[in-house]
Amino acid sequence: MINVKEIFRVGLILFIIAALSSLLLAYANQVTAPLIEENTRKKTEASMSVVMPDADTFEQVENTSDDIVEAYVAKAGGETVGVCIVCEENGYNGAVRIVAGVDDEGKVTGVDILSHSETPGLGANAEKDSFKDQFKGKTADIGVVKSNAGANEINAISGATITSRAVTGAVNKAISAAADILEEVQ
Amino acid sequence: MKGIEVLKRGLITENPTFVQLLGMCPTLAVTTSLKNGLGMGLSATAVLIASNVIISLLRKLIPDKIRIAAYIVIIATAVTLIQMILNAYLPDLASSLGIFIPLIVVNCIILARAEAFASKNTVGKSALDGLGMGLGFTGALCIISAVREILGSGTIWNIQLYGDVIQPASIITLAPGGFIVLGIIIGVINAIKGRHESKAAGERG
Amino acid sequence: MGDILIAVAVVGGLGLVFGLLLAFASEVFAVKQDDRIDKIQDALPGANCGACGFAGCSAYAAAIVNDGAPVNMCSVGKKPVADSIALIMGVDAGEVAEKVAHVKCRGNCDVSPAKYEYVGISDCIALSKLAGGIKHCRNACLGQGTCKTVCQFDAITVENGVAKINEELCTGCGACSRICPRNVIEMIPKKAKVVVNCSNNEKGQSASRHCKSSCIGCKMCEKTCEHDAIHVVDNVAFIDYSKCIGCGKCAEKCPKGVISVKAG
Amino acid sequence: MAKEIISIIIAALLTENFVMVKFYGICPFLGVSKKVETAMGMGMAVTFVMAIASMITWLVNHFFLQQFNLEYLQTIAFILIIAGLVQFVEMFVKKSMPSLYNALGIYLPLITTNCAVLGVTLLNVQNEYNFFLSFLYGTFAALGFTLAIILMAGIREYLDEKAVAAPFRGFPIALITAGLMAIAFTGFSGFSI
Repeated sequence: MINVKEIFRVGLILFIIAALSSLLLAYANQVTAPLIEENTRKKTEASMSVVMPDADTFEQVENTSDDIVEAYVAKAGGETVGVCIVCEENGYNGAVRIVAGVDDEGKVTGVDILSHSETPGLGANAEKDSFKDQFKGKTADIGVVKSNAGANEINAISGATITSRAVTGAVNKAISAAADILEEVQ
Repeated sequence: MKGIEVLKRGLITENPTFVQLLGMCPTLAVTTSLKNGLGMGLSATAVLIASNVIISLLRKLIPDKIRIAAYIVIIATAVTLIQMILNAYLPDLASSLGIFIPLIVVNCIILARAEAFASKNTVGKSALDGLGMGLGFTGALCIISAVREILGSGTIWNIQLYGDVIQPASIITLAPGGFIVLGIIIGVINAIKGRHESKAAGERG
Repeated sequence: MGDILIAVAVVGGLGLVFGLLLAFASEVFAVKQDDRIDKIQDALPGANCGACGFAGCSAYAAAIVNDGAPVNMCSVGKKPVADSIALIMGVDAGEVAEKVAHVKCRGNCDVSPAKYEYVGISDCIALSKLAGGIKHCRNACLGQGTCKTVCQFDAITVENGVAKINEELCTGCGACSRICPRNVIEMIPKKAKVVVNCSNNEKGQSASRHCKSSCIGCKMCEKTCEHDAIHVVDNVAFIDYSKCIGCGKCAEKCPKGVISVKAG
Repeated sequence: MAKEIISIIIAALLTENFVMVKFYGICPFLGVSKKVETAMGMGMAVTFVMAIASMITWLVNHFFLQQFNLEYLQTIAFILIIAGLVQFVEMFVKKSMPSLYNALGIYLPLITTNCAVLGVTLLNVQNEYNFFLSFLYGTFAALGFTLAIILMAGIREYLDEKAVAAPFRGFPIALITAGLMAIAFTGFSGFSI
């Protein structure tokens, strides 16, 4: 009744297809993973010099909390001028990874978006300077409002409150982590 | 069927978006600006050609029972591979197209073409079909996204159109606007087509 | 290298598991007799017109195999299709009852003038909702050609405000008859010789006031017929084609010329 | 925990409704929403597939992919699981519920490319839900899809297409209807516990 041989033949073919596919992907991953990491590092470095224009070197230091992904101490001529924190927060469509620069007074020097998968045209507008530059000079516990931002508040991107909140949340995490790291370094 | 006809079918007569109504999810999700529409369309075209060719090559080897599973694995592999290669060697392009690529796996146009065309036709024709359908998809996305960008953001290709004079209707870029714009565009296309047909009929009669 | 092997093992393993599961399921859940349904579906014209009385060609195909529906119901494909289905099913095809659409109205613009000027969309259903239609007779063909748009075979034209069937092109699918808001299109046997060309069910006086070529329900035809085949029901003549022999005597007697004998 | 469960349910059903807000699963939503009965069938099929897919993908992800740092295989592994499941369901329905099978037609195999299914499995990973929450989110996201498709079918059943201008009959009017429904759904945004 039940054709065992046929069942195994079909099972085997799908096995071969799946195995070959994953073989190809695993190989491609091995080849490309270091390159991708290199690209990511380069991008992070480039972003860091944008958010912390005063610094010339960045030294990676140990993470002080699980909230953040990476932490760098920014130096200008050997002198510590601040820290750059890479951290993530879930946005509308997944993690939004940002790098934030915080100077030694706890003020934000700049924010840049490293990666995200927000809705193009809406949440993706977080990449625009007009949004990112709002964070400059802000201190801990930044708030998000729809319009007419106050002293320590920023205006949300229209139609993308969740993304705006995610970026702000990440920046807030970065600010509090930066305080700890600065304390340790000094 | 001639090659040209295969192409024309994808572009016009069986346009995947306006006629077959396939791949609606990415269509509605990314057509908020012209740049996105074009990016998604071209990425999907690349994957469509690749998957059509591979599936057409393997069409005699894959048993009927597992064909969908096999096709989708092949498509997912192609997509992941393209994503990896872009990320590694063309990081700039990857950062502008990156977000669309994972969406392509679940674009039903790709599986639909694999199932309806590539599994029954030769490699050359399947590649052409992929090209035609892909370009048809791209064209449709460009039309929809241009309309939505102009009305919803007041820009075209990120260039400001009317400055502060007119406040654009941002609902057009949100979910409801996506549905409504697409509905109206298809309606208009139907109307134009209807006029053509009745004209043709008039000439005949 | 080890990483690659694990990757292959995991995804390959998934492939193997699902491959086996699917192959096993396809054996266990195999649907019998499937191939005959497919074959019949291929043989059918695929117009999905519903003339057979089923939801579409595939529903008809399934009904033939599963419920023993007759093989000669497809009036679009006619005899050749019935023969090929009969061959698949191994039965005798028999005769296909061919039908043809017939418009039971001659109330064109000359004999039944318009009540008002209509400028709305060209659609009978829309028109029928506006003050009871454009003609005085509430049963008359509205002439906007909704039947024409549903006809897949280009068999209908609208002439002088009344739909006209091209019997050579008509396949008898009945789509027009179903869409017509006035029920003015009747499906009659293709062999029928005598037809009634009116469906006005008003009493004689108002009927003739509303349309010059209306049946007035005088029952002259009923009295003339020797085969009990024509009757006045609801003030309008109606032919029972199972009894009509096509002698045409009723048509000769009709004072309004509403009954006619088809040419050929 | 209870609060988290309730907020997941609200988000999945209303505020982040898969069809109306997130644009997942539009093809079956438009294709199989002409009759309430078939819409219900489609909704149930999707719910079944999504609930099971959520569980299996969680297990595979947790015990294999994360264990061996194979996150880059997520898409291919998940889609393979979904495709296998869908085809299994297809065969099962064909055998035991032929009328439902006829009604769902080409859309059943297309659940494979119903982005809602892949979307929910990837979202489960992203949100770091545990086994139970993954199952919950999968089920309620699918029920949200079912809700939207049944509402849509209800509207389309009563919609007298004869009264619609000819070029807009069929899909265009359905899309516009969906747009109006989506506006209604935006009314839920911000509703949370």
